[in-house]
Amino acid sequence: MAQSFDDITKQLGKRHRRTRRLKLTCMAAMVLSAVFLVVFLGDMVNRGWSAFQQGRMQIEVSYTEQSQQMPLTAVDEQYRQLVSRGFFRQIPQRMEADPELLGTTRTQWVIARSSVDQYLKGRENSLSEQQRQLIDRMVEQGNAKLAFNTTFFTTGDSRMAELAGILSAALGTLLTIIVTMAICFPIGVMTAVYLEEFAPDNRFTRLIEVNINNLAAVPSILFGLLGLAIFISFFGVPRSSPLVGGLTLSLMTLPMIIISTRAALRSVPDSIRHAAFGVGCTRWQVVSDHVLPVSIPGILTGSIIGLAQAMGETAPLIIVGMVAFMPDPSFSLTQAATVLPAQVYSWASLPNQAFQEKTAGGILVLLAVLITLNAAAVLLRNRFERRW
Amino acid sequence: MLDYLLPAFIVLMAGLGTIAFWMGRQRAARVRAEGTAMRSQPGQYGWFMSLASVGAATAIIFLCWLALLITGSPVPLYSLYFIGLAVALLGMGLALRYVRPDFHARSAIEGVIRFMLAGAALISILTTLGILVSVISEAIRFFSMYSFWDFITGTQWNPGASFLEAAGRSSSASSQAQFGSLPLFAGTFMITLIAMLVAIPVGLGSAIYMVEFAPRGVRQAFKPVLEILAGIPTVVYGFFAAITVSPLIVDIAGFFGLEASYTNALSPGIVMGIMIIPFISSLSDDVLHSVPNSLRQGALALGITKGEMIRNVVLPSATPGIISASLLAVSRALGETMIVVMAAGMSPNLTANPLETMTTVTVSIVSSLTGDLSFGSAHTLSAFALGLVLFAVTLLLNLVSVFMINHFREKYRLNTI
Amino acid sequence: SSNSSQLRIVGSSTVYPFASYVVEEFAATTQYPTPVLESTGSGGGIKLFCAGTGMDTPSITNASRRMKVEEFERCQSNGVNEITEATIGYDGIVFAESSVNEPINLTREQLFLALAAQVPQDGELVANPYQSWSDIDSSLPDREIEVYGPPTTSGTRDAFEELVMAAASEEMSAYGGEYTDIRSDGPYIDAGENDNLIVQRLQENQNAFGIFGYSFLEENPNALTAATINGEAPTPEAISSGDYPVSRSLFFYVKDAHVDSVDALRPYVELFMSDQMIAPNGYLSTIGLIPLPESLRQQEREEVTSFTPIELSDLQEG
Amino acid sequence: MTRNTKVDHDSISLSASDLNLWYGDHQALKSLSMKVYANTVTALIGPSGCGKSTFLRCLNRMNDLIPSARVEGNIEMDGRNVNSKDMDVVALRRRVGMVFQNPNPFPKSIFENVAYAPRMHDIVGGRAEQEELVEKALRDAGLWDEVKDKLHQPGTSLSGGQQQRLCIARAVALRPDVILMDEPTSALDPISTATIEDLMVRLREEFTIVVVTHNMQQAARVADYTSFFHLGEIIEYNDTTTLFEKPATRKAEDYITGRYG
Amino acid sequence: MTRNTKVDHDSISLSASDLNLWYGDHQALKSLSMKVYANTVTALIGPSGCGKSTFLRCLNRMNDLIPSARVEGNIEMDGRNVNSKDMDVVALRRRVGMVFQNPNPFPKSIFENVAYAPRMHDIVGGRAEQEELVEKALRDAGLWDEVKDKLHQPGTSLSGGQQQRLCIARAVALRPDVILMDEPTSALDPISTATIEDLMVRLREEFTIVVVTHNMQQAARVADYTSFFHLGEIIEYNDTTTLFEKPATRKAEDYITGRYG
Ligand SMILES: Nc1ncnc2c1ncn2[C@@H]1O[C@H](COP(=O)(O)OP(=O)(O)OP(=O)(O)O)[C@@H](O)[C@H]1O
Ligand SMILES: Nc1ncnc2c1ncn2[C@@H]1O[C@H](COP(=O)(O)OP(=O)(O)OP(=O)(O)O)[C@@H](O)[C@H]1O
Ligand SMILES: [Mg+2]
Ligand SMILES: [Mg+2]
Repeated sequence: MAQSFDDITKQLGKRHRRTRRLKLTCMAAMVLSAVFLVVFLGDMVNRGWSAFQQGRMQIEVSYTEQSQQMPLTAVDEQYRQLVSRGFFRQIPQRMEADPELLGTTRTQWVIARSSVDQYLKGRENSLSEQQRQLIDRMVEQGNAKLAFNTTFFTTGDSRMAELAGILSAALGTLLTIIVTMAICFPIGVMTAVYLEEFAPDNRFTRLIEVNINNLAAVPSILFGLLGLAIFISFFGVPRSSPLVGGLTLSLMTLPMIIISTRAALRSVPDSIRHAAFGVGCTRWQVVSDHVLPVSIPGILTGSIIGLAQAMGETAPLIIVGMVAFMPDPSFSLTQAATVLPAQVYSWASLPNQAFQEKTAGGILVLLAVLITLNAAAVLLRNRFERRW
Repeated sequence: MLDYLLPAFIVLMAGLGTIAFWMGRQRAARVRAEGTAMRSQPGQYGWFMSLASVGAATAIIFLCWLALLITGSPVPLYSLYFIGLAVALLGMGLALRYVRPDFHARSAIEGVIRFMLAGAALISILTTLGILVSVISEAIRFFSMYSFWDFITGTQWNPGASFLEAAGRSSSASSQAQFGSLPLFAGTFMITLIAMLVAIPVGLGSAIYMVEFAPRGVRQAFKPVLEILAGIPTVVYGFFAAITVSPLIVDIAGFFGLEASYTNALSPGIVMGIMIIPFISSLSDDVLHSVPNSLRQGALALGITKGEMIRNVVLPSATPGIISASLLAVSRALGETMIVVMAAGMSPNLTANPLETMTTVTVSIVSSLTGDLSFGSAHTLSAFALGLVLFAVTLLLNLVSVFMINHFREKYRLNTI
Repeated sequence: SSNSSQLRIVGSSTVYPFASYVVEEFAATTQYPTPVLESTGSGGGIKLFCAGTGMDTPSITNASRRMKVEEFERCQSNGVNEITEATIGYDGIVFAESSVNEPINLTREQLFLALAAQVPQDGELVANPYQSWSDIDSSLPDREIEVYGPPTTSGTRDAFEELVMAAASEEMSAYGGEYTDIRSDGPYIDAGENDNLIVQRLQENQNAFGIFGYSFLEENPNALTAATINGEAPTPEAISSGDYPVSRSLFFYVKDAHVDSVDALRPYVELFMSDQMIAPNGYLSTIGLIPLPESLRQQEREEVTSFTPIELSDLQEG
Repeated sequence: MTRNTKVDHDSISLSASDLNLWYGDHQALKSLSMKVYANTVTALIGPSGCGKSTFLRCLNRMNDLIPSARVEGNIEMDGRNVNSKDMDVVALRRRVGMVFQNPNPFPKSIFENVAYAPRMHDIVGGRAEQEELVEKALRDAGLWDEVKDKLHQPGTSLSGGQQQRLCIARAVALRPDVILMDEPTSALDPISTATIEDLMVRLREEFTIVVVTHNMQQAARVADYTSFFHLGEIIEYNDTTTLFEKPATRKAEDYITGRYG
Repeated sequence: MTRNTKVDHDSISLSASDLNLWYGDHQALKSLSMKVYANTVTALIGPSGCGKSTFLRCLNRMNDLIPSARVEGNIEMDGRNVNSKDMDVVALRRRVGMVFQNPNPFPKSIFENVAYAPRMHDIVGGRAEQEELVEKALRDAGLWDEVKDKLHQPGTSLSGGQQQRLCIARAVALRPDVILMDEPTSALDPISTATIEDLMVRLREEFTIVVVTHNMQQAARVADYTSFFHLGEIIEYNDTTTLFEKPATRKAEDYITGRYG
């Protein structure tokens, strides 16, 4: 006869404790990764939120004939070094567009130069003591303030930190991603369908499989070299264009899409295929009418995650020249462009300290987009997660 | 003018395709209406017609274009369009004769579809070839200047001073240059090792927690958190490593009386580990899920505690999957670029101390391709040689992982009768 | 057609901040389409530039060093025969530290002794034994030698080696001018292309020095102080006049074959070479470009705007 | 339930002769011959793994989908050899429908489940025609009354028994000659089982039905003929009453009396 | 096979009273009471989905693993309530072992499969002791002769029937009081089935066995007592001979004679 419950229970204490310890350890691991995320996001927000603010000043601007020729004379001498040079640059154009301005003097809010902006934010800057006092006074009178930075979202890159924005990089990213998806989505899904539904189990198929797994692990920078040699040099795709960036990224994203599509296809139970074959469907009809429709949520989830990864990729794009300086947003597949992560990367290496804040701001925008995309993928999956 | 030609041509082709489809279908429907049994349905004859005309034309245009590019001849756009048009019309005419009861339009389409799918699958092979082609010729040029063996086994990475070249004294400089890649690979492996030491325990631990312990709610809340970590661009991680983690590590090391370099290998390693956590955890999650529940129940039903069950039954069964996930993660870490470009140093340094500065293969590739070096110099070409070796290493890892999986699968054959 | 007038510029990341300023100004003040400017590094830029004369090749490449003879020959062999060289100014290379330290003066020789792979001792070359500045000269502070500097792929490093190291070695008999290398045993730390990180490091690691471009010094006037070299502080005036010994010229090269076909090329070059940009009070000087001396600037402007091609011999001068 | 064994023995729907099948090296069917008579219900019984399902799948070439399977021998239908290379499997399966062990409706609406195949085979054209066909098939499968108000809900929202009848309706909608059923009730509750058994008996008027079952009582209840399989061979094939009441072989007797299995 | 119904009715091993179980909203067991006598084989039969497996899992709290399951009621063993909060499930399962429908050996060697749990429970210490125990358990499970030369091969390399006996050996090795078996032979061929049925009869000497089966002949062959389940209730519980020969209820009779199921 075996031992009684009490005997056994007595011996169990130690073993139960070990289980609890394992559970705690594993939980700690998970909490740790959450903490990483929180620290990371916290750090980024801390560094970058001020990029969404912008120093502005209210000054008198006199639109005279002289100021049309020499814009600097439009404002009082003491402010000239404080107002963004971009503002002066626009004065002639603005006067041309609006002839009534001529001869008037207006008190208006203008964008401050980045050193002023940095001073208002309490950062290192190159202002003189006199200028600082002047700004302090303006702040007291309500003539200088920090406001929401719309410029950051509505302009392209600029060498003047106060005017630099992410619009052209965002457009570039958008175009590049469109090209990427337009190419790698169909090819990836087709490959996956071939491997999962059509391919005979032979050496060639296994070679393709190993090859795809291998591509998924190939350093992304090698894809850059590929883009440079094949797309730019051989096929003559314009350098720096969203087209070449998209092509390069699509090859990089391809394995990811294939792998996730295959998983999605595999999760469709064979019973559905059998049913379809049973009513006389051809292989392609089985796939197109039954398997693909039900696996689309899974395919989309994988693709969105692949897309998010492609969006954040930088190294191969540096090699194919997508780090162009783009002051004007452009919307063309074949003209030069830059992408958000490359913009972030190039801002990070500029001397002007104000760009460090822009870098973190750009990162925040990028993160917001990516988190949104990932959230969409998660939602999609949760909504359609289905067990047959 | 030329800009509108392509869209116009596409529209024309689409029109032709529609016409072909319609013709095929009508004709088949007419035959069928006469009461003749047909091998395929009218719609399938229609598709067949479209494929035979527009499909063939597209394929031929593409092939001609490719052939011209390969031979390096200029591409005569007009003739290409003309050829395409001719092929389309010809194809339509020929195909029309095949719209008859005993022709298997269905299998013909099916064949074309299969062919196209296989063609898509071929692209991944072409990609690999493309990578090889794009690095190999420059790599060969490099190896003609510098011995392959020395490159693989040398412990000195010292590309020499290019200013001497500029000063026209390059002869003496090139004799000075040393391209022993070991320090670069050592740095790469060191950083990878650190990353793995962070990622594998944390990733695996979270996966175990999520699969075996976590209540449903926690699971649903934390999975997205991990996925967000996965979605963060590497350039951002690089920024984080360089700006936040490196100084922190120097401070911490200083607290313990250790001296750490600001470009230490530890911080990119740790940050890369953080980047890889979700990768490991989601793969392990899948692997743990695929351990059949019957095994768990079998253990629990014998009065095995949950901890013992996980350690002794679940993990051993999941080992092959976890190993292959880890190897995949290793190859990602090896090839990771932006984090190290931003946070690791650039000094090739053969050391085992992670607090010292080190550099990696990818850093070296990027800096020699984007630096101020002359493009024909051995230093620039070394980037391609490094790329080639890196490619070989990841390939090797992959093969090892495939081999391991097969081996373990054999050993722990999980059979579900 | 419209395409041919889009100007493409590639090249050095050091010139990039200045060129991008000009591009922006050019785009804002003229009707031409915005030029495309890409930072590829000097070598990558010259490679693209020299690939041919087609419209898909860049018309201008920026360089933080002079074109090399072999590069020039490659250009020639690809049909890029006429190239105009424009010197736009100087980039001072500073040797700086965190401003919490006392200002320091160094001689070229001291720098050499601190950084060379091999130093002369008793007439022979030995592996550099110096670990602390005071080892070199007791008047220097007792600080560990720790220098963040550009990597071998950087033109800044070339210039530094040429102007400091090689120059100093020439005065040392044991060397006979055959200087080759910076030490790689630790005190010299190759830092990335990102000079901001060096600046950041210097603030954290107050022991260390950094080698980087003048513009980074100018942008961080309160955080950094530069060492004076041979008694000269790196001020724009001293660099411009050549009194401060460590500076290099910045260039761009123009493909003359594009002058007629790319409409924007000539006005862009004219804008770049104008006083508004590169004179001592020009825009570029406010972001760290050290202007050429007046006379040189005039001469350079004339040569460039008339698109006078360079000869191989110009480059061989060294 | 009434069973009518008085069927026309002359009309043969399918006829297998000397059929061999290998899965890799394992021979699952061994030189098997059997005739299936038109408008009857034929049951295949036998212990697990004896090849019942395998044989059934041969009849509409579903074994083509198993890469390791290799078939030899003849199955004649309508004067053509089902196994020959130039047999069009699509046409074959259109004439030999199949119902599986676990109900597997398409993840589409109830209507689409039934209308899909006929539309694909161009049997019906317009919407009205389709509606008519769907109604008829659902009525045949005894499901119409239960689903007529929710034709556009997903097929998977039905209960197990209803789903199985939907699958039968789907097969019936193509008006095939033969309907194969592989343990169609083994996943169902007793009441659904009874409904489907009724259905089989009814459908026999119009179709030939071959059904695999592990439930001998079921075979006894619905089948006109029963074939007893053992280790890939047919041990005994006879009309159901004879087989159950006077089995000719020891093996069949042992099996039927539950001595094993 | 001999069956001995002369067992000691007084010694009760497990006793469930007023047991209710819900999966979410669905009540799977309805106020069920039943005594399991020591050193007998008790069979649970009934149509699919009637709650046999569910009840079996209650006896060693395997239902704890199903998040949606909620149990009410008592199961008494050794004077303790199995269902109470302070019952240590690990201790319980150590005394109430289980064998599943599909053989599920651990991915370890045959030796380890058997020795693992006893070692964890500190029943055996040294190597020699383990070997002795493994041999005894494998002998009990009638597997020793077949595997004694390959104890260090993986358990998964055995055939299905051998694997199932390995699982029985694994359970036996712990010397529990009760062994629960859920359709232990349904995935096996007839010969393995017979071996395992023999085994059950033999093991009864030392253990109490509760077995779920869908094969009534099997119940008749091996069980001392049989309990007939229907829709979560026990319709009839009696010694096997009585139940099969003179069922007291109409439902049980219908089921036993194969009128449905
Ligand atoms: N896809 C397959 N690959 C390899 N062997 C198979 C396959 N399908 C079945 N078999 C084997 O062929 C034999 C016959 O299998 P089959 O499924 O026809 O039996 P069955 O009589 O239908 O059994 P059950 O009553 O369990 O459904 C079995 O030994 C089985 O293991
Ligand atoms: N995990 C579960 N979650 C929800 N419902 C369940 C679960 N397991 C079983 N059920 C339901 O509880 C009822 C009883 O199931 P149980 O598995 O006990 O039946 P069974 O008698 O063992 O049937 P079978 O002979 O098919 O094994 C069934 O209606 C079943 O659908
Ligand atoms: Mg079967
Ligand atoms: Mg059950």
